[in-house]
Amino acid sequence: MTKPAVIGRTREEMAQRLAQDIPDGSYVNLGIGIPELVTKFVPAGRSLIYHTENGMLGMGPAPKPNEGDPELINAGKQQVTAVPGAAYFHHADSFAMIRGGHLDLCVLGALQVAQNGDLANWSTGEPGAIPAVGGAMDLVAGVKSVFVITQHCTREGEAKLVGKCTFPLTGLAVVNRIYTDLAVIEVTPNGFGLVELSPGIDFDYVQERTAAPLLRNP
Amino acid sequence: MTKPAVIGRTREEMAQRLAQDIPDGSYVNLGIGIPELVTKFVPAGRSLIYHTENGMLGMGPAPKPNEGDPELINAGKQQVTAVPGAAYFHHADSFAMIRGGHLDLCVLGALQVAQNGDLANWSTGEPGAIPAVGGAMDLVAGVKSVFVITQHCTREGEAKLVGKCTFPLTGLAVVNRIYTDLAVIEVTPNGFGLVELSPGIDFDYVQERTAAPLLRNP
Amino acid sequence: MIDKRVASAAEAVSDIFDGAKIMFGGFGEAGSPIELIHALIDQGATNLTMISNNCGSGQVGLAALLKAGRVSKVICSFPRTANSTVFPELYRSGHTKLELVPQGTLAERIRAGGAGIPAFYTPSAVGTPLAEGKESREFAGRKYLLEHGLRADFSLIKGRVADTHGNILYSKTARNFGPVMAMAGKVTIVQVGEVVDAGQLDPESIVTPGIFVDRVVAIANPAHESELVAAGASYP
Amino acid sequence: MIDKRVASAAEAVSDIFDGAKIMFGGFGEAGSPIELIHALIDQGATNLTMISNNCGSGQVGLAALLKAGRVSKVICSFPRTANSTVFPELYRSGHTKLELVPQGTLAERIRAGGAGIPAFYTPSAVGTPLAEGKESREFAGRKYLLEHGLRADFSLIKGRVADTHGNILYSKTARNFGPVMAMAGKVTIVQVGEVVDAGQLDPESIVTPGIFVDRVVAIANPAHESELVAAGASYP
Repeated sequence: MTKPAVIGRTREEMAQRLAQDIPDGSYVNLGIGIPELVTKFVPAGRSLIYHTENGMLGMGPAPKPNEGDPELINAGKQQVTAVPGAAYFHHADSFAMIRGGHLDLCVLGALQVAQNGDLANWSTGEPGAIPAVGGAMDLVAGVKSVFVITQHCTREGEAKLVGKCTFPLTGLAVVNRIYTDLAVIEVTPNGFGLVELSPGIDFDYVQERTAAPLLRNP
Repeated sequence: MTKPAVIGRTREEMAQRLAQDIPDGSYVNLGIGIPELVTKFVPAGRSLIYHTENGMLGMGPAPKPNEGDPELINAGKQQVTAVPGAAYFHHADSFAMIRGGHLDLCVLGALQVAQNGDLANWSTGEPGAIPAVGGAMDLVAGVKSVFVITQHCTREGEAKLVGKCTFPLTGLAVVNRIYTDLAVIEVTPNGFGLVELSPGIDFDYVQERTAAPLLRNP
Repeated sequence: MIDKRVASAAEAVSDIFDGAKIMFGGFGEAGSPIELIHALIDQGATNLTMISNNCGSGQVGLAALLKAGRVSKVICSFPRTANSTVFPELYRSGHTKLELVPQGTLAERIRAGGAGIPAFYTPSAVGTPLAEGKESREFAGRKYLLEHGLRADFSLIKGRVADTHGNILYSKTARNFGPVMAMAGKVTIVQVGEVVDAGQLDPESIVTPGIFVDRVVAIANPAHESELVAAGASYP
Repeated sequence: MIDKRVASAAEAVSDIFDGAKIMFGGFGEAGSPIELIHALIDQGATNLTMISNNCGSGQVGLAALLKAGRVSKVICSFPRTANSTVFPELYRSGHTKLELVPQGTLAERIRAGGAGIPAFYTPSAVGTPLAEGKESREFAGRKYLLEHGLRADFSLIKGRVADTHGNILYSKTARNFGPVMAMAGKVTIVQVGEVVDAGQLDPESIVTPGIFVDRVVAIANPAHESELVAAGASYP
């Protein structure tokens, strides 16, 4: 048996594609998982400043082995470093930056995105699950632009881009753009608008895997 | 012609009397004028920490001549110094201390104090006057204890301790104690209660100059 | 002479009472006052309300306090942790109740409590399950939720260095909730690596002014939760 | 390469438009960005709303901006100053309107604006003339007023030193409104004595993180308002 050929963009290629769309000098908050890959692909000549909501601007990459500090961590509780120009601050100040609209962009994963930009990414709503929300609701409510990076469908093949979210919401009408393995899609006043197909992917293939109309020329 | 003999306490003696009532280790905000004299009379063995609402704890006395810094001033915009253990902070943090009940005491002047503790000390309400309030309303609303230090009557001989204030209010039912040239008076649930007469002053003399009942044994 | 030092973590937490509402600094292990928490476990107070961002990991620190059955309610943004089974069991059994609060709302509610603000409006969580039962209101055409300030009987936090007046400096991202919890605690207790004389810290750099701090206790070499968890430690 | 330096005060304020709402740092002369204010007078924008604690003294700085007739409204806690006759004349003539705000409420409204909080409740001014027309509400048996967040098109503030990322340190009590106004300005412009490279400031000691700052301009030897007033100076 052979594995099926990869269709559309890999995780790295999705992150790379998204990175092209972040302007120089942006203040950016990256969620845990695929969003973290974005840092690897920022085009040469652009400087981004990374915010981590636990209280730091100017977050740098993971430390070298044995050089980490358990008191210098990111929102995913992984050890990180500080770049020149970094600043530490307390949690209320950190979320003042978020809620007050001072961050240019946050990049998050998603369970579902609705055609009006509603986002569900914190809970599948299973009975008995321990609910935990963290800073996601604050980020989507406050940051100027919200980009979602996600596989187009679940592992079971279900659409994540939907007419209306069935999972508990993180925020109402908050998502601006969605970067998937199959396409780049914008949330427009009229619904999902196609920005770009991934190489080798055609429109109908994406529409079939999207549970809401996809506008070809939004 | 000779001046009339001084009756009751001088400004310094009022400040000295008030200073006896401030516990060791208190965080204190002193208003402009007579309140500032309090620092001179703190009993030996007590340490107070002075807060100035423009953004400092650990305020010290005026600098020596030619050693002042125009960027180190108090709420009266006079140059001051910093004592060991001082800290600077911004205005929102400074008023968080005030509003949040972290200061033990503020000492203020008064135009009028009502028998229920209402205070008027920011405006005589004259038409055409330029209104200016500063931090007085925040201080009386937030600080744990509010002491007023004032002459018992105006220069024209009118009572400042009244049944109901006629001047615009600074705060409702906020004053705890009043230190005047004639007496120390507490605001009790039943009205003005005499704590102590100034040396050589009798009860009737104070009551005649107080426009509300004075309780002898509150 | 103002001197806020106390001799030990045990002395620092000795008057915490049954039913107390306690804020615990820290985001994950960074800033978690683990020696104060262990002293509190030894001290025995129970039926506590725990206000903290997380619920600890392994069987030390906050997780150990929970495991000891001392916590009846948690106010928290992210109680789920890879290494902890303690909270899920208590939650499912009904022993410990949970009030889930978005992280930024939690931080702002704590600051508001410390700043004398009884309530404020926030855009976070509008339209989500966490908005249920909350008042909402529009300002300039956008919907916001009313959230209430939070105070605590005690705040237990961790700094890097204190002076005898209680002025505090923190270490990097271990600062997190410390400064706002210091404001919101009726009694604020800070464990620090070192206590210096008043005047030894730069007044321009102080993060938490001493007015917000009641007791400081020097713990020269605090344990790191992740190392204890990796070693399989449990407390007591 | 992030570099927020601009070459001059004139360049820093060049895009301030007629009708702009502007926050000015400072408590009295401490922290007043006098060179930026003078550049704004030269620049000519008018019909401005001025948000500041005071209204300046003598005929320099804020008082000179007022005297030039550029300000139609002042939002302020203490417009009266020993050395100024400028504001009283403008106020009495009706040229300049005044919204008087208690000092702590002013600071908190500015912080709220910067922090995305549209409104909050405060105990300050309850029962006073400054409560007139304001909503009130009880929490836990005490009455509070509803106050709204404040934002500005521009904030003009003064620091001691900046780095090229816009991180700011202040000088002593000249800090006052600077940090919260930096948060609340859509465009925040800071004059500092010195600009250093990113990395030269201790990340633990930064008071205003660069995210709140758009432009920094080095003014090596800023004038002191009190000295100008004592010398009888007027601007321009």
